[in-house]
Amino acid sequence: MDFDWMKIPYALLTLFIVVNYGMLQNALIAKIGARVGRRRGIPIWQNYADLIKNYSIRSSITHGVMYYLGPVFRLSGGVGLLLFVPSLYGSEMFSNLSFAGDLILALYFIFFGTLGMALGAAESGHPYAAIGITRGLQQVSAAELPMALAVFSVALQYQTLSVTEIVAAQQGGFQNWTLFTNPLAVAAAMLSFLGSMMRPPFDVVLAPQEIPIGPPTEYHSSYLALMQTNRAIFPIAKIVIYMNLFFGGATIWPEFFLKVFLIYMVSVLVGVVHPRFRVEQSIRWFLVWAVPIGILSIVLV
Amino acid sequence: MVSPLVLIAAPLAGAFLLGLVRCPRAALAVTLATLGLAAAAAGWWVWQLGWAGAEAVEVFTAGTPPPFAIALRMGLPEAALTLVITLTGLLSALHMQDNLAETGHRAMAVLLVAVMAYCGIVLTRDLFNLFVFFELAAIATAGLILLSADARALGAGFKYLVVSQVISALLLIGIIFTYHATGTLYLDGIAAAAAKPALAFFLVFIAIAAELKPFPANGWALDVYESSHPAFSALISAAAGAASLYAADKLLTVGGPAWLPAATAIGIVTFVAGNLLALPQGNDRRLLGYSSVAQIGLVLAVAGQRDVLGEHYHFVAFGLLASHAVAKAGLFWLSGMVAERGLAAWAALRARPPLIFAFATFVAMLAGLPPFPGFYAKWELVRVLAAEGRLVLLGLILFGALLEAGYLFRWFGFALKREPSGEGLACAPSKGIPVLAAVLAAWGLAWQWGDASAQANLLLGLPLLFALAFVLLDWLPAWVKNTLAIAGLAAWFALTLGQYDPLRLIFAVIMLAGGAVTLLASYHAHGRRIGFYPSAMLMYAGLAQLILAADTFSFFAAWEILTVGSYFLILRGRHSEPHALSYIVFSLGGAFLILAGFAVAADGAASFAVADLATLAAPVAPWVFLMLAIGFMTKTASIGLHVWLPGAHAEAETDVSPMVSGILLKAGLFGLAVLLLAMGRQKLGGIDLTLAMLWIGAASALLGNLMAIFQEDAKRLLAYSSIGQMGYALFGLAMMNHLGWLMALMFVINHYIYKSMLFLAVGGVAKRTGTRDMYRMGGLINLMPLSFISVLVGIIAMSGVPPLSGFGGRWIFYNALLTAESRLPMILIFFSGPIAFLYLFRLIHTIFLGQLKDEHRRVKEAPFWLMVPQMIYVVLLIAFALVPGVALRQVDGHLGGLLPAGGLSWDGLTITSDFGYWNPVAIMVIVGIIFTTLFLWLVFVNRRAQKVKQFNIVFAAERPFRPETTHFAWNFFAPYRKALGFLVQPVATGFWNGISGGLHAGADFTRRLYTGNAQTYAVHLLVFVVAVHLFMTGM
Amino acid sequence: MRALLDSLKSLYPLDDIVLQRPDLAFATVPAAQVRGLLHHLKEREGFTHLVLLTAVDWLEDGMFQLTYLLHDRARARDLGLRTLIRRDRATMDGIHDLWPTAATYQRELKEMFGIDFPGSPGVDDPFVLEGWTDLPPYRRDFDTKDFSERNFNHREGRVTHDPAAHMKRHLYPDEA
Amino acid sequence: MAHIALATGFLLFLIGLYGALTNRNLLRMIVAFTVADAGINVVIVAVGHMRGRTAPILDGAVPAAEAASRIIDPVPQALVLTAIVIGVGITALMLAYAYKLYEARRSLDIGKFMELKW
Amino acid sequence: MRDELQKRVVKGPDGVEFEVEPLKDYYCEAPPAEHPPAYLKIVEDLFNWARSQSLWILGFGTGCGAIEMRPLMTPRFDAYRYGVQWRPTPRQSNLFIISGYLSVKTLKRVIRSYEQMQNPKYVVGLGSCTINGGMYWDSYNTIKRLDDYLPVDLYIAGCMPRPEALLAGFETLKHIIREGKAEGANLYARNFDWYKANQKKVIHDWDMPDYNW
Repeated sequence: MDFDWMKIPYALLTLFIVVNYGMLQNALIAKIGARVGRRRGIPIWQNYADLIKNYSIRSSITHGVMYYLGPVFRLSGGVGLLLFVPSLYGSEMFSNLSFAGDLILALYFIFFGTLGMALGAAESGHPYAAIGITRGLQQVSAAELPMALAVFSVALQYQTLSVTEIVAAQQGGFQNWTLFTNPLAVAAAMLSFLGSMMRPPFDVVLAPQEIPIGPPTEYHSSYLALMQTNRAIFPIAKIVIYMNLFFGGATIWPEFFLKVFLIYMVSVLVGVVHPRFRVEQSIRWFLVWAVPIGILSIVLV
Repeated sequence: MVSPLVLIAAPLAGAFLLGLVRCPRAALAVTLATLGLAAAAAGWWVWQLGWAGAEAVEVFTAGTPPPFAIALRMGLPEAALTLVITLTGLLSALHMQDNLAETGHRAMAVLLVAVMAYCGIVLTRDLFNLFVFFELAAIATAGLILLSADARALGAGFKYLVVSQVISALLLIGIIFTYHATGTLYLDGIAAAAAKPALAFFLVFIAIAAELKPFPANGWALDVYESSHPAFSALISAAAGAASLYAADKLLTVGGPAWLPAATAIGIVTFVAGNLLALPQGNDRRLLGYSSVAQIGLVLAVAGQRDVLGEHYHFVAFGLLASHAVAKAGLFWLSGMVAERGLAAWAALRARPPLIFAFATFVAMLAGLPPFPGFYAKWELVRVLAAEGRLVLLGLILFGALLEAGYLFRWFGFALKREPSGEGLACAPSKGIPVLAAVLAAWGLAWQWGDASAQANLLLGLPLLFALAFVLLDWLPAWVKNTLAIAGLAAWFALTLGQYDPLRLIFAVIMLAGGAVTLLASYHAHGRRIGFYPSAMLMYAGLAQLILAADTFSFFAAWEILTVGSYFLILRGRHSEPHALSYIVFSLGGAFLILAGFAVAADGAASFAVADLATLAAPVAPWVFLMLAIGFMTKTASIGLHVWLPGAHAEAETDVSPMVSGILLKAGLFGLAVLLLAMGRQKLGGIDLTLAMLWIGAASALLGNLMAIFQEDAKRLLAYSSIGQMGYALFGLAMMNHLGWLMALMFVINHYIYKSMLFLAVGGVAKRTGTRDMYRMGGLINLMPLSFISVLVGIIAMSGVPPLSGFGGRWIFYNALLTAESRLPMILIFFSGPIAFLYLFRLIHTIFLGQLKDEHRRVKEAPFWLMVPQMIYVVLLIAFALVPGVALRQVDGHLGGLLPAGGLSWDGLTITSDFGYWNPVAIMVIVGIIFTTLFLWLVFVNRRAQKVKQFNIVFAAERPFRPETTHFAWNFFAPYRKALGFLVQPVATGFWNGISGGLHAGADFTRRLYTGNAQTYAVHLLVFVVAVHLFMTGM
Repeated sequence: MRALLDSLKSLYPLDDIVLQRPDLAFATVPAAQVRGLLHHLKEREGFTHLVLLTAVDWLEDGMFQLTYLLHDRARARDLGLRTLIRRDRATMDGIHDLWPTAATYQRELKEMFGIDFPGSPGVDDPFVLEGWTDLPPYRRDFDTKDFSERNFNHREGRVTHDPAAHMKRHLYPDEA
Repeated sequence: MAHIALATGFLLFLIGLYGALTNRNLLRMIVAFTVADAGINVVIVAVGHMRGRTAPILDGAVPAAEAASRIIDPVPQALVLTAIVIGVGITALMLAYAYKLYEARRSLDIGKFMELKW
Repeated sequence: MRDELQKRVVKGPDGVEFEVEPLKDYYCEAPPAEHPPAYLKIVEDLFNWARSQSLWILGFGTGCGAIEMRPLMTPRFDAYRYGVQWRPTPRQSNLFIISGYLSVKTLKRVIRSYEQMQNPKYVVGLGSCTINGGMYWDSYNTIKRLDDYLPVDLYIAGCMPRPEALLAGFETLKHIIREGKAEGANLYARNFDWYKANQKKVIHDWDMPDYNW
């Protein structure tokens, strides 16, 4: 087998960059949210402190094997998702492990962590965890649909499922971005994006007052630390897919950071000014508003 | 040389002799001996005419030829019919010997006279002589009705006499005017006569037709059937029915083609109406009466089709008649053994498994299932009717047959599943022997018809014989039979391995090798497990023959065999009675559509290769396609036709569910694959039928999955999920492109593996926990870890999450979609994917995770033998995930020959399509490494974790009360119901319930026609005569 | 209000009628008449809301006084009914069938005063005091200070000041 | 002559049939059927009648050699004899039934024997 | 003891009857263990810094002090600036603020929640009631000395203390943590019997396992 072993350190480098960027970006976004509420908000390095704190917790409990493995699944899902998609276009160094599969792999791999996490949380035996999971699954099942339609529209548009080739087709100026060549697909995908970011109005999964933080209710110390690590990676990995599909990808890290940040901000901006949907409301919302746009994008492409 | 006159003379002599005998035993001996002699004579003639090559003879009673004397004819038909009559007489006499001995020699004499009269009706060639024999039969019948223990029989007998008075008057008038016009009473003479008197002959014809108890002029007959002694009812139904039919046949020969439409019309109306009216019957004998009426109507209708049936006429008519005679006589005799008259009272038969076998044989024979004569006859009939374009008649016949199958199988279900009550069974040898004889006759006729048919003799098929052998081996312990069964499947697979192309090989591997693996689970059963192996092996035999079937006949025969085998198998479940019934009704409905489709396609050809479907052209082709597709989609439970599946799969036994779900459903897909391969795209009325299938597949996927998420019962959940999965496969096939097919085949393999695995796992859990309601379970992961693993692997594979094999299916699926021509149906498919995730999570969560219940604290892992196949499946799934190429590469190549564009490239470990690429090994390795690294890191930082118990959860500073109130499981996806519950309104169920309810209500309304008043019945008869006359003159 | 009281007086033996405000009155009735009167007030006079049910310990008289405070939403008026029951083995008919919420008040009275309401749902379940074995604490013969000293560890060094003396010393330090 | 007989026969038959279908008493029905039978017999004989010929009895009056041209068709005569015999048999059987029914139910009303229906 | 905690006889699906003892079968019975600090001082210092910078308060208000905590989240006081935030589950919290008087009934819940938190964990007593009973010094239902029942790292005196006092208290607590002196969880494990004896003395219907994992 002619495997290029240098891919491994390169991939680890990507991982390192993204983890740190993700931690800082999360803090920044928390600060932005705080400023909306006229607070100063957390220090920019707060996430590091929290992470180290959680790893440093000395005791822990376990409810069973799946409970133990849940965060591992979760983080593997995040890391895998990041590495299955090339981070920078045109860079051999940061094309990661994308030789293993194309866009479909990435889209389905999103569920890997979700499933593992759901199983782990469910084994804790906590009803809130189960309630949170069902809410999450139900909401995501509806939110995924416009995304799937949009992805399909894009794949039809470029006649390929390879992320690299999709990005390649968008090079040569922003007018070539899918955002401008197929705005309907992007619109559908961005509505779906709102639903998958666990921010208002789609954050009933966590619902701190009602089912204290939902699925991870029982998770703590190093389990929680793994999940926090994932929180830094996973949204970015997801956004990278959006960026590559719809916003022309990135060729250098600053461009990467900027685009990821701006895409993330979409959900933040919507989130800070909206109350919360109930699950059935969000299902209906996606089916009534987002899905028709996705269908249009497929029909018109 | 035995003179045919023996058949008349011997009973007469016996009857006279009886006058001299006083001792009842001796009288009985004389009776039996006489009947035996007559039967022997008839048998001798059958042998002579059928095998020894003798010619038909005419016997002139007075030594001169007609018209100066009465002539009798003995040909093969006559010989066969007299054999039926005399044998039925003999066995019925045996069956009612106690009653006969009690009533004395006079009754026996009357019985002998009845038999003589029936023989006479068959043999005579003289019109007036026919009348005399009919009158003799009427008198004897009325006499025998008096034998019944039922006090109501008197009234019935009188009604019978009233009606036969009217009939005989009509007959007599008809005869005399016929004679007046033609100058002869010799039938052949009348036939040859130049001028036939239409009205007179009409009277003769209608009188004979009235003897056949046509609808609606048959109320009296039903009362007779209901109230007379069952052995005598057997005689009326089988012997008198056969004799009258033959009389009608003779008249039709005389009358010529002009009379055939009337016969057809009378017959088919009676057939449909008789079966319809049988639906609401609760009394077994009355039901048999309606069924007799219907069957005789069918044969009359066939007699009306003799112009088109030509040389096949006797094959078809006698096939149906023999099926009717043997089965109906057998059923009446069985009814004589059952003490009570309700249909559910037949549950008493369960005490004697051979009687259940007899019951099954008779029901299958009546319903025209292979390998019985009715099946061959039906095949020929439908083939000819389709070729001649008599589609309305064809449709009515199939509709009536479906109704008949409906009530027969419902009854059979009662017998197998209801609680036996009351007195039970009268089981004297004299009662058992006739039944046994009927069973032997049934199988003998099955052989005979197979032999005589232009098609292959089904009883020569090795798989079928192997399955039937298990009937004889049923006394062996289950594990021995199981070993035999597995060995048989494996041996057959090995034996036929060379005969499959890669496409068929996939199905063969699943159905045969896969079947053997599934059967491993059956080792867990103890005892003898009576009835399981014959049914299961019947199903496998059907599957084995289906894959190899080259022509439409063997394909259809295999289809019916697997249907009936799986029906028996499903019926074994504890609460499966209604579900098995809806399964068989839907399956037979689908099968009849397939039959009709094949017949239309064959256009009269005796043998039609399945592959020749490709040669059809419009306007026939789309209709054939439509019928076949709907037939196959019944089996794959596409939405709208799915209502049978959830109950049937869920209520089946633990090791049966994987067979009927993982394996049997593939038969439908196989049919669709064969169909689409041969016929490709068809357009009907401007609609592309494959496009319609695409929509149906998509809708099945969505709605199946959506319904699955709302189930509380684990097995029902899996069953609904099968609907969705089959929807995917249907969608793939209907895309009609290379990758779509590849995806469908991948689904075939995957669905077999994970659905079998899940059904076994869930079945094992249900076995241990004593419930199938998921919310009653919970927290079983530590007690049943292996089951958990198999469910876990199953759901990961099924949801398509990498790195397991389901992902491969999804990947191919997306690639296939990119080349698909229509884009809208895929929206439904896209939606159904995440929904599948919902119910899968529910499955694993509510069973294995969450809170363990009090009563399950000591539950053990599922039985060893249930786990063995599951573990094999786990290994298979992982292996298939790593190297899908092993199975798919060949198929891909094979498909390349059929649908060339858009194949995959199998370069090294990477699989590349026109659009994307995928490297299963790399995915597995990468995910494995990341997972292991993180896991080790967690173990390192978290090495001191304290294992806690199930109530050690944060509970808002309180503590949980009981596991039941802490386990969140019931109505798991309530918001979904709020948002999309309207989509899962049971519309299809309501629709089919409406149809069935409508039929029942209609039947219940129509049967009020039969008021029970003799005069009303006579008026019916007159109205019938007038109506038929108007019908004929109006034509 | 007065009209109401007059009409009630003709039906029930009302006593000690106090018209505290135009829309608030109190009256005393014998314990045996309470249920009937309450029923009448609820069904006929529009007092659909039970505001509270509470008790007063008249230790010296050997009586508990129960007060039922009712509210008439339509006419915005309140009526308090008082009744006296014997203090030893105090028992009273429950009114949880009239107002389900009353069950909670009755449970509280059982726990705090030891007044039993036979048949009231969950009346014996602990309300605030889990595992209480002593006298019901709202009875005036229950010495809470003594109980507290017996049961709880106290931190040393606690000082209590008489407020008057403390303020005096604080404000007029010279005079001390 | 033949036509009159024919008409009489049919009339008798219809009267009998009408009687059988409208009378509720079993015995009356049986009698009515006998009338109808008689009517049919008349019809048969009438059909066999040939003007100017004699009865088909081969005796001195009709020598065997001329029989073919002198006598009327013998077949209906034979038929009618058989029919009468059979008619008698059936009537006897019906009477027996009526007797047994009366024994069982103490009634001869046909409307009383309707427990078997539908 | 409540019915659902009593021993009960249940019948399994196979028809065999057996006993279920909820307190044993449904709850872990292991006693708490002491957890030593990290082997390397520098690592422990880093950890202590992180712990001090990341105080996750359990959202559990016991008395009137609960109302004083809310302003901390508002722009005026904004405790998030100091790495303080609130968590709804004890599993993820490391700071338990006993916000005011503590009745015996609540004490039971407090103990349960405290034990469900993970080592290291800190307890802050808020207001005079937690110190010596305060104005409830003679109440029949309020405990007088919190440190008899839980290891308290810090008291913030007052009736009630203002949010500013709380902020100051957090800073003090951070110092204590950074100095490595906030080992309340280990103290609790070490003196487990003593704490349990005190707790059981006032909680008369002890219907839970000795340590609530």
